[in-house]
Amino acid sequence: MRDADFFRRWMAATAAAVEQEADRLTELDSPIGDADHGVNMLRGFTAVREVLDAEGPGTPGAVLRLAGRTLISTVGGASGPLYGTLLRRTGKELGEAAEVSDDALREALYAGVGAVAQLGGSAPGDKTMLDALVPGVAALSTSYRAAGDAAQDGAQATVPMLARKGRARYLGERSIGHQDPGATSAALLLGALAEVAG
Amino acid sequence: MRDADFFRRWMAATAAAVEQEADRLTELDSPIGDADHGVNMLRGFTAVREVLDAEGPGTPGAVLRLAGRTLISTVGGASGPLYGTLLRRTGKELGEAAEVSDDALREALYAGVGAVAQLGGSAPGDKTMLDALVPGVAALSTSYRAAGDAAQDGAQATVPMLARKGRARYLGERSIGHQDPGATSAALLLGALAEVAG
Amino acid sequence: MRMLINSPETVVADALRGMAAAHPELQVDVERRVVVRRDARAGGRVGLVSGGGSGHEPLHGGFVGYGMLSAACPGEVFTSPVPDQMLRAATAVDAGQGVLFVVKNYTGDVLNFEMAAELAEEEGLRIERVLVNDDVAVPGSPAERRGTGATLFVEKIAGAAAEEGAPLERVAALARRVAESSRSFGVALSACTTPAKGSPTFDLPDGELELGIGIHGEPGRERRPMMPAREIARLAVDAVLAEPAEAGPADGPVLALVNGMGATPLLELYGFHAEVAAVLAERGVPVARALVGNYVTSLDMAGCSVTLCRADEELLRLWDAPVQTPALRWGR
Amino acid sequence: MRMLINSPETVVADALRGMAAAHPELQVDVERRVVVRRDARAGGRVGLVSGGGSGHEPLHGGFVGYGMLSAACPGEVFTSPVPDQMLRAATAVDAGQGVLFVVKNYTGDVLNFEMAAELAEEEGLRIERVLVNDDVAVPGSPAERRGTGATLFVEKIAGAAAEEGAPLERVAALARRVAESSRSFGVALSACTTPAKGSPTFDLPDGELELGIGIHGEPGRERRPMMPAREIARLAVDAVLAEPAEAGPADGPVLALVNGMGATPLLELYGFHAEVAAVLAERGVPVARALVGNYVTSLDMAGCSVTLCRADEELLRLWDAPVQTPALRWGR
Ligand SMILES: Nc1ncnc2c1ncn2[C@@H]1O[C@H](COP(=O)(O)OP(=O)(O)O)[C@@H](O)[C@H]1O
Ligand SMILES: Nc1ncnc2c1ncn2[C@@H]1O[C@H](COP(=O)(O)OP(=O)(O)O)[C@@H](O)[C@H]1O
Ligand SMILES: [Mg+2]
Ligand SMILES: [Mg+2]
Ligand SMILES: [Mg+2]
Ligand SMILES: [Mg+2]
Repeated sequence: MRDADFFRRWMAATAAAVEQEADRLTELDSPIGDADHGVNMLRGFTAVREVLDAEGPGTPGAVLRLAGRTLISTVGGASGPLYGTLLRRTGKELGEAAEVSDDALREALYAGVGAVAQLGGSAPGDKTMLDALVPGVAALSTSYRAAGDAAQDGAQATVPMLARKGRARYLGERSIGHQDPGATSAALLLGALAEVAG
Repeated sequence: MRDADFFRRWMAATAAAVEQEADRLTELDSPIGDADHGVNMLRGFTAVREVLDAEGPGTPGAVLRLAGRTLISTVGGASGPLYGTLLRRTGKELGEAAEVSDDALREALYAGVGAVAQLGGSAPGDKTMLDALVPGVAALSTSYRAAGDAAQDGAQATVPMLARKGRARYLGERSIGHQDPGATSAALLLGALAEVAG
Repeated sequence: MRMLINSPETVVADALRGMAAAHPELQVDVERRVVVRRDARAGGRVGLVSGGGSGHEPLHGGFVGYGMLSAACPGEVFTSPVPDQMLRAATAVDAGQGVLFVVKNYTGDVLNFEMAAELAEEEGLRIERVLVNDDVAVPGSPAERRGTGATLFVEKIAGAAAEEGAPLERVAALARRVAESSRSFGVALSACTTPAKGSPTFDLPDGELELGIGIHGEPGRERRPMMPAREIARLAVDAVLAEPAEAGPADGPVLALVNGMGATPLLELYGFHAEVAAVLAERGVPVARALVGNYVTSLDMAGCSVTLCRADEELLRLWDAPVQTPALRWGR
Repeated sequence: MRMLINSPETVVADALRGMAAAHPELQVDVERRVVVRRDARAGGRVGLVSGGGSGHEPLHGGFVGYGMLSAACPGEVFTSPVPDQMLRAATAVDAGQGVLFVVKNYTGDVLNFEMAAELAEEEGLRIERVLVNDDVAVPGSPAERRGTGATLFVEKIAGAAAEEGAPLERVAALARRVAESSRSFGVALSACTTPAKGSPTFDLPDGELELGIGIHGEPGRERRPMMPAREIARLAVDAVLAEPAEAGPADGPVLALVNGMGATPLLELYGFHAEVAAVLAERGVPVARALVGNYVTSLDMAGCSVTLCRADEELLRLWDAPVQTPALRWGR
């Protein structure tokens, strides 16, 4: 069973990974986007870390809902509402329980990823964060480690894709050959989960 | 004795030299000016050539006065009024004679250079066209060839000077080490005179 | 990095402090990033709120004032603002007549304004939205096109209607009509440099240009060897005319915006406008009004865009109506 | 060469064709290079004529219109116009009340306007001249200083006086008072590229800036490592304040122009203005009016300048008076 502290550590580990990789995310967002994804994620997860420290929500669901709300209020861009919705929806699924099982978390993340797809009107193969989130969350049934790896692979698999959503789409054929920044940050999020799950 | 045709050939030779050296004049005007001297001179002397061909003035004085007026009407900048005044004043000195002696031309050019100094409020040593015109016209008492060479030397001698007139002055000490574009074009003018005088 | 800034982190806040200092007629909340017309609520008018990433100045903050926007929400550079900003702006300008959100068609802007609209409606405000999607360079359905220069037309004309006291439905309908009547195409002669990245967003060798760029430093659809202004104008105008507007008289006169991307000198932009006007004349498209300048920019990008709006008498009348904002002023 | 032009030779003519197309209220003689306000002679007012090299747009053509210039004479890029242009402009605007020439202090402008004044006087026109020499970066006597940003103040305020029907002597005296009350300092973050040369006028490595630049792509007095906007503002403002104006109340309020050199984004310029305003507040100098934007430019140079004019009540009233030109509009 995973308690609120586990979720706080997940968010902190994500914040650390984002801090580490921020420049790379912005670099990736440069040829096929607008060169801000790293800065966006860093601003958002720095705020998430601060707000979690300050408010210390007591349940897994409350941690994720607060993190999601914070992302929505601080990130902007496409990734703010999308990641915000991912965490808010996952948090809603987890309800008010003080501890949640790995199965419950997996189910909740499924719902969260579904909400992202719905909000973004996107599907795997569109060269977006979903290309890391969907295989990553699917691999949770194997292990946290597998989920992190699958997300990573999914991010890499966006390189040859033609973008059908987000800014990269404006480039048409020229979007091919570049890794999607959002898929890359999604792999950080699931990598951080694998890390704190041990 | 020199007739109108000699003066027309002088102007044509100047135009040819300016055409040849236009890029270099603009280059020289770049570090210590505003990168237009070559274009200015080219525009002016192209117009001079055209207008002399079209109107065919019949006396030495008329050729230079028309050339000077044309420079004033087409060049702009500092060099337009200065070169325009040089030729107009020289042409006025030559009056309406159909042919003029080399002595008369030298005297007239003295007056022309004086008019430039007066209009520009400048003197030799200020790092301007006067640094080529003054030694060049002085050397006319030796030969046309000597005049061309002295003007050339005068232009080169502007390199170590601190500019006290024109745009180069704005640079203060940083004007040192660059050859003055106007002195360089003045050497072309007197070089062309040497050329047509044979 | 050649930037006149204190730090990449403070760019937007610093600019807002500068706007506050330069424009006492605007109420600039630097902390919360909302620029509001001081008399926004005074007339009992419909509120007009727009916003988007920063880096497109004078859009949107420079268009707040009499006859145009009631408020603007600047995001980080090239990053849509957050719903909190739009909600705050809507609340600040609502005079009971409802609020129209002018949204450029980007995933981020659309999603954040959507969330803001939900929150505002929960607080009892009436919200309408208009989507600006004029950029014909983007392939696919109109719903996928980006919003660029037409935003200025929408904000000016809807703002004039709101100023006249038109109700929300009519202001929104007019705004949609302008959006549907407008098409744009942009060209880059250089990339731009965002403060966060500190180097050009893409590599454009000297002697080449990008066709079909957006306003966020994205490269375009195609790279070509440099061309004379005359040919660029022909390409841009023909690209715009090839994509028939959904609304507006098909062969009526147009409003033309010849827009600089930020670093193209006005001298060049006027020369380009001469070519745009010549191509339009050749194509038999009368230009009713033309606006030439840097209005919807992309930081320090060199380049330009052409926006045409098929305008009937009513749109022209509203275009000509008085406006008084930092960046657009006439008739008053 | 990243330029939106047809050819270096046609840049000025092309831009004038574009101005003609965009501004039907102006009479643009493309061939003879004169931009005249259509109603220049209608009011029986004093004529106000300015001009100079092109490449500083919107200066001067963008300032022709109600309450400002009667006519402008654009020269080639960075090259003073020729006397024929000024003579033509003077003749076109003279309504019997005489004409004031506004001349930026450069050898070329001074000499060409001088010749034009002689010619015009020979034709029976009354001509007065005002020399603008506000740039404190140039060492030596005030007579040697360049004319830069203050030109806008002179043209606006003298234009307002002329519009009110003031006689030539008074318009000229006011113009001189504004010139003597104004001081400027400029900074470059990049060189500019003239169409004729096709490459930057000087070499400025990334991470360095030039202090004390003019508006013709000349390098400045000194090169320094890049600084935050806050420090650049302090340097510029202090340089301006260190050189006391010859006229104007020594501790009165100022008109402030925070001017972009052409390629600096408005986002940065507003941020810079915030710092300028802060330094002025620190130094106890009240800012009565501020204008922020690209007004006196140097093609595609990145950078900015600060111009301060010590203004009494009368100058402020004339500054606030209505103006309606392509680039400056208010109050009407
Ligand atoms: N419609 C969408 N559905 C899912 N993900 C999306 C969508 N649009 C964009 N994204 C993701 O968002 C990422 C970009 O985020 P970011 O750069 O922060 O925002 P913006 O594109 O507004 O600048 C993309 O790389 C992509 O993974
Ligand atoms: N006051 C002056 N007296 C004499 N020559 C001058 C003066 N001012 C400028 N010049 C000459 O003019 C040249 C510059 O000409 P040009 O570049 O065509 O005009 P501008 O300086 O107006 O751009 C200088 O190199 C210098 O030789
Ligand atoms: Mg992005
Ligand atoms: Mg020059
Ligand atoms: Mg963005
Ligand atoms: Mg010049």
